[in-house]
Amino acid sequence: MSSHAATGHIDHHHDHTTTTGIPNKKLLWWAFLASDCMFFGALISTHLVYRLNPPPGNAIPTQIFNIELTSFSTFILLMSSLLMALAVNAIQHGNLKSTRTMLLGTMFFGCIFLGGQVYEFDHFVHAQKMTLSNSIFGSTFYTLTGTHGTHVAIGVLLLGMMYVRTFKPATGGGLLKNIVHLAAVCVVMGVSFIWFVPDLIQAVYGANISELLSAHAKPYAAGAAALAAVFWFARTGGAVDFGEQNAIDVESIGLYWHFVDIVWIIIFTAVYLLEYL
Amino acid sequence: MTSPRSAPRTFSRLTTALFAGLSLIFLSGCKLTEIFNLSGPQSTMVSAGPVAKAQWDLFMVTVWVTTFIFIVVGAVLAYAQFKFRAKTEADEHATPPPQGHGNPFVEIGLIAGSVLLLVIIAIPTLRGIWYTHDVPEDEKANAMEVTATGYQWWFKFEYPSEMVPLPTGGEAPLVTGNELVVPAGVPVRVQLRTVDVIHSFWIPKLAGKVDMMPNRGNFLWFKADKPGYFYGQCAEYCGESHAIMRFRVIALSAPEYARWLENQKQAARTVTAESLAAAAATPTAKFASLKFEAGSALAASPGFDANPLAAWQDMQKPEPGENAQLIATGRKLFADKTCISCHAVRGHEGIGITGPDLTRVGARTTIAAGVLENTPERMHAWIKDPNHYKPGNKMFNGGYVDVDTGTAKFQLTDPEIDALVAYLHSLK
Amino acid sequence: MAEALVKHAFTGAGHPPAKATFDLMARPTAKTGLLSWLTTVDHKKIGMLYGGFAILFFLIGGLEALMIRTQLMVPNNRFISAQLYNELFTMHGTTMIFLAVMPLNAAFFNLLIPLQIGARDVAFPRLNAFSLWTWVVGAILLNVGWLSHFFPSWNFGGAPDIGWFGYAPLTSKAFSPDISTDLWVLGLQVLGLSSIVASLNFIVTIINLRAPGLTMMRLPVFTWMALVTSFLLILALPAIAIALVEVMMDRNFGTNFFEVSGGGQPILWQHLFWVFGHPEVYILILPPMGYVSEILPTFARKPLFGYPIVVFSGVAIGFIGFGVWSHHMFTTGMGTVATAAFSIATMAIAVPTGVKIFNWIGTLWGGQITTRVPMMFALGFIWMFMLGGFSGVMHAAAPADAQQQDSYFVIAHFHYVLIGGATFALLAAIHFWFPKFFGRMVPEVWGKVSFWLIFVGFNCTFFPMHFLGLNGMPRRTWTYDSNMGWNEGNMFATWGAYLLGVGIFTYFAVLVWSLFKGKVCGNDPWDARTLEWSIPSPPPEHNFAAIPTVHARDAWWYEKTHKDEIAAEKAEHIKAEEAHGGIHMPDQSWYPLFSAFGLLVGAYNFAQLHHPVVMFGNQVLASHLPLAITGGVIMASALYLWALEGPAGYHLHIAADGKVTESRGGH
Amino acid sequence: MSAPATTADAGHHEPSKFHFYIAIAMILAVITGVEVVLVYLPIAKWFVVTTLLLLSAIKFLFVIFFFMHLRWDKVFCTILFFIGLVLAGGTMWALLHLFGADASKPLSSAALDFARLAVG
Ligand code: HEA
Ligand code: HEA
Ligand code: HEC
Ligand code: CUA
Ligand SMILES: [Cu+2]
Repeated sequence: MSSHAATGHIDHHHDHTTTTGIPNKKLLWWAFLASDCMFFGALISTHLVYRLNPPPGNAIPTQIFNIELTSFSTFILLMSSLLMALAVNAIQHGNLKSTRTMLLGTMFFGCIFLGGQVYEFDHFVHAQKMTLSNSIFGSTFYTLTGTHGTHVAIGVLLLGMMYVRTFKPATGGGLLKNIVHLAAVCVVMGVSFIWFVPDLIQAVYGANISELLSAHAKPYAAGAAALAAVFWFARTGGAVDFGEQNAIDVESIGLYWHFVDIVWIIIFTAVYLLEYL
Repeated sequence: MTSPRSAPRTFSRLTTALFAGLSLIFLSGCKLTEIFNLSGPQSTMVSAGPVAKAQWDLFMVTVWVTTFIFIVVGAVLAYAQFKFRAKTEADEHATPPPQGHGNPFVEIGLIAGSVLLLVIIAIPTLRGIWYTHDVPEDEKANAMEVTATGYQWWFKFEYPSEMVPLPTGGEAPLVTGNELVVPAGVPVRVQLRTVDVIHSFWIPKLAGKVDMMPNRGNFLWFKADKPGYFYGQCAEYCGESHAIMRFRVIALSAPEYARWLENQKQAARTVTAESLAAAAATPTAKFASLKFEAGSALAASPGFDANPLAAWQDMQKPEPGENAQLIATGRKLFADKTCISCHAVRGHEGIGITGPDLTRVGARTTIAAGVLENTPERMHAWIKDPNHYKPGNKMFNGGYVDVDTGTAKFQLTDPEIDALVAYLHSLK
Repeated sequence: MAEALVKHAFTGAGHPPAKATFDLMARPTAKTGLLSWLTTVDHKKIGMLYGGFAILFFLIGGLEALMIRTQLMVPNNRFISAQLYNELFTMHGTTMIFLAVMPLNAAFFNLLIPLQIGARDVAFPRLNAFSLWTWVVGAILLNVGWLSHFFPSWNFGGAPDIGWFGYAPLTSKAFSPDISTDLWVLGLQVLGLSSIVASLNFIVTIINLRAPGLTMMRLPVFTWMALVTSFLLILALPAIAIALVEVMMDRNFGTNFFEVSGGGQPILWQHLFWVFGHPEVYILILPPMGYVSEILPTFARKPLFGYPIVVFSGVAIGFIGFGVWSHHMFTTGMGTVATAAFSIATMAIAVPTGVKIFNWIGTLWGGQITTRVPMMFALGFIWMFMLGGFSGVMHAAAPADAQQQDSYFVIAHFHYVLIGGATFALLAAIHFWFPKFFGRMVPEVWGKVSFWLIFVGFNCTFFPMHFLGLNGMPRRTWTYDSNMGWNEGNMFATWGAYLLGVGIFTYFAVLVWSLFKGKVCGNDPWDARTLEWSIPSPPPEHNFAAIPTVHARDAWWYEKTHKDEIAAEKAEHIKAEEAHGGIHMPDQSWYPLFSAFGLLVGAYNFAQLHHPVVMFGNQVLASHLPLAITGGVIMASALYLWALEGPAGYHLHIAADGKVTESRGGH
Repeated sequence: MSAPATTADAGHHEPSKFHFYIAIAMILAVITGVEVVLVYLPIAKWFVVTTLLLLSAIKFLFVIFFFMHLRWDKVFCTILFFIGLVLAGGTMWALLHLFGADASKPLSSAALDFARLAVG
């Protein structure tokens, strides 16, 4: 089965094998997003409840925030949403090449957003002296935006996996190649989690993030090399088992990605902008 | 159908009988309290004040309404079960009954009926919510304020309007522990505070509970119609010894309350040979029965329950055979063994605030938050091994024993404890 | 954690099986034996595993209850310590709710939904297996603390001891320093993940996999209730998930969510917990209402009275259920207006619930009632649930509740709805569908004996508790004094509980006996009404030889009365499907199990985050973090491989004589 | 697994939405800009708050209906998502009111210090 599906044109919105005509995966994702609304509803409630009834000695948000940076991040996330929508659009028209580009672009913008968040946290902790534990505002703010950031990070991971998957060969890969591939994936995940996550936690506690980064330069380099290796091994010259029929998979990730974006739209207003009044 | 012949169909008849019986029990309401011994010291069915009364009356409304519904719905259900049962084997295989699908009129009627019945409950509920919430406007003026604070696992009471001098200078509200004394006939507004986890303040005969929430200014009010002795209990799970976090409320007539208050405001009683001689003629009484025996059998001894208020009044008087010498030794030990770091004895050495105020501990009917009767033997047992009577308590863990290392901080011999008990019991 | 979910975007259900291009490991194909159970994706096997585990935990939870009752038999008893008692009621509540009733319902969802809607499986079979194994992980995490009572060197500090609703700040490090609380937090979190994943799966299944002609208003009531329940789960669980995250952050990273000295408000935990907790009780009762709505029509030989209203009231209960949570907080000082609002909203729930009761009675009316064992439990359900509902309404009157909250009156209320309600209906359901899934009948007489033991034992145990509560007995108390007037009631309740225990024992002993010796039965031993009875007992792996076409509510009843029409239709369907290459069946997979294993490693070590790792007496790691992350990596790589593996699958072909043959390859 | 597959009949190819998406994104970007500027403008507070909420709601709806395709999907998807959205919104609304009520105000700072002291 080649990338240019032989099945002819596909009606993307209706799946005639299901009762309602909505593809199963799409339904699954919408139901999950309904559920995720409650997740963020509970988190945002927590934040606002404490924000509206602050205990004495709470941090003062406007003295901490950097609205220019946040506006920029918001813009970036919106643009990544655009690229995501374009990726879906491309795969629906069987345009694999454009899909890959758009996926990479979405990931890239997602990473910028994450970088902005890491910078923001680092700045808040060191310049503004607001940590997870020294005020309730710190607790709710970092937890809320951190959870959102985690969603973005998972999104990037998923997009990466989707990108690799667009190269899944149609005719089967060698066992050795598969093992190398898996090992590389594990290394990437291991590096990013074993060093990066504790670093981030420590950073929020008050450690200096650039020092942490430089202390772990080697493992990060190893991780980056492994990541490059994955992408390298993933590439296939021949026919690939990915195409228009996989539009629903890309679209599913897209739904998730856009949802993360709309959550940010709310956070941007409720957590940041309203503070400036 | 492959199943064997079904057993006799006694189901419907038996259940009907059972429930007729059970609902009768519910119906007989008040008399029930006697039949089933439901007038225990924490019974909510025997109210001794307007708040508890309002709550009980509302409860009875709910009982009547639901009992009515139960009788009607139950009767129809029982009738259907009985009337439409397949009586014989042949019945079971007869042609199926008409496959009817429902009747909208019946449905809507029943819904309307349910709503109506709920309104009957809802109206007094709303009235009750506002009434039980705070002291009524017209009584606000003569209401009394106290503050109750929950600790793992005991209660502190403060009288913000009764200031007493502090040893260090300045004034502070009068403090008592585990027994709250109030005047009868006066609305009491209790501020509820906690220093650790959530506790709940519940005196069933006077008022339903309100929680002591960290970081919240909760309160509740009650009024005792007549002088009396009431049981209270922490009603929110608060850790290992939640079960035995109890307290007592004593309501006194106005003059008696005034006398009690006057005495409370004095510094702790100091017994010397001279003062004993001077007071030699004091009538004395001993506090009643022993019954809070760990591991004891079922029967409760009647002595105390017969008239706990009288027993409390007896406790206020000095005990016979006080030994000034022993009391002085006890007082010294109380300081030497670091008791003073946790317990306050106003006017004496004790200044601690992490344990109950012991300024008048000898006059209490119970110790350790209602767990043990306050007799010398019980007090001895408590001081000897608090953890046996109240697992996890902070006097043993942290006081007697260092929690981190598990090592004992000090040892007490029996004669030493006797002296401590003599001292503590002299504090009236 | 639910984010893990997103990986399943890769389950490639829907397109033709591609040739395996990523086989690190041979895909398991065993049809019997341990392997087939560990790697199964068949909804029936998964359902049975859920059921088996749930019954095991039901017995464990019951045993815990018996220890509680034994301790309370006499005043000032010293049978067990205060600490152990606190562990027992916490774990009894947690176990019964999360590890017994919920998974038993999940078992029936798995067993019945595809059969009732005429489908071959759920929408995402591997995801379904993942839910199961994740649930097992949660169960292990919750219960592992018991081990420290047997092996003191396993230093968990015993089982969790914070009460089933774990009110902050008792859960903080200051008041519960040992790991048991971390294990509780993570255990519930993992169970929540499992339930959300499972529920998403069921929602898609019910909405999208219905047989032709099966409109929503023809859906069996049980399936309807399963749908509502699944919605409640996905919408209620996030609240507790966030609350648990906040406690976890407080305990491990020094945040202030519930830390009073930092300005935190413990009451927030209560709100978030009950935003979940109240819908949760309807999560427990709606499926049982579904069972009863199937059983009553069967044994009254009449369709359910007022089907649309029953369905609608189920939806209404679910919806209103989200707006009443604070009735668990009437004593927290919410102020008059909030208390009044929640009080009235709570009462409103009595209306749709009453509607169901009325319609069940309407179903009996004019029927032809045969009192088989499932029917007895179902009738017992109506009676007992009604009583429990009435004490619920009594609680709803907030001022009266001030005297009842945290007393044995509440214990009485919720055991009436949970045992008299949920458990009775579950026992009815087990008895009712046993023949379907094991092909054997349970003997009537012994079933009836167990019913009466349970019925009488139950009422003896819990009816006196109303009076104990009114007489002022607080719940969660390990001991009481002899002068409180509670002696007789407790003694009676304890004997009742023993009787109840004998009843439960009899019930399950008879089931086990029937498993081997019960009389073999046919498709439809009860003369029932829904599609699952149209296929052989036990059902074949592919469920339906031909996907049925549904022409009416109670589809099987219709089929039974229109035999010729249906037979012709079926033959045609079989032919059509064979022309498409036969019945497609998904392959088994290792990865759901592997990823759950990764989760176990990760969560177990995460709970111990601030403890050094000691091996062979030496400290080898400063904290469990690397091990926790390793668990996460195992899980993530298993999910990755799962994604690449695809559903694959094989085909079944049904010959004219009913013989089934298997073929691989194909497309 | 499901009902016998009626093959995905060859649907029409929708025209590419490339330019449409870009237009949407531009609108979103502009709204964001307006929002940021708005908070600094010296206008009545209630007006700013309402406008902000309105604008972010518009952004929200644009994303879900266009980027997330709801506009072109079966309405059931919209219903499904809005069940979650409405319940989450309602719960948030209720929680904020519960905590905003007078009876629910936390204790004053004095009491908090006391708590701090007592806990140590
Ligand atoms: C299966 C679980 C289940 C179910 C279905 C219910 C159903 C109900 N519950 Fe219950 N409840 C629990 C499980 C359940 N509950 C649990 C576990 C707790 C304690 C948690 C803990 O603290 O550990 C609890 C606690 C609890 C409380 C808090 C008590 C307290 O702690 O102070 C309240 C308060 O309002 C309450 C109310 C209700 C009401 C009004 C219903 C209604 O849905 C009942 C409706 C049914 C009927 C009313 C009967 C049939 C109706 C008719 C015949 C129609 C006519 C009737 C009228 C018009 C009245 N419940
Ligand atoms: C569905 C839920 C459910 C079920 C079915 C039960 C079942 C029972 N429960 Fe309860 N219970 C709760 C949910 C449930 N419970 C909850 C949520 C709490 C609150 C917890 C808290 O406060 O945090 C509670 C609390 C609770 C208490 C109050 C404790 C306290 O507050 O101090 C009591 C006391 O009597 C009790 C008793 C019982 C009894 C006797 C049963 C009986 O029905 C049990 C019957 C079963 C058996 C008796 C088992 C029989 C089995 C055998 C004999 C064989 C054993 C063999 C093997 C294991 C192989 N339960
Ligand atoms: C670490 C602090 C601490 C020390 C030291 C301490 N106590 Fe206590 N004490 C407590 C606490 C806390 C309680 C309340 C226990 C409970 O009921 O949970 C208590 C209760 C008591 C009571 C019962 C008071 C009442 O109102 O019911 C007595 C009597 C008592 N202690 C005597 C002593 C004596 C005598 C000593 C010294 C030998 C002592 N305590 C040392 C903390 C302490
Ligand atoms: Cu304090 Cu329970
Ligand atoms: Cu509830």
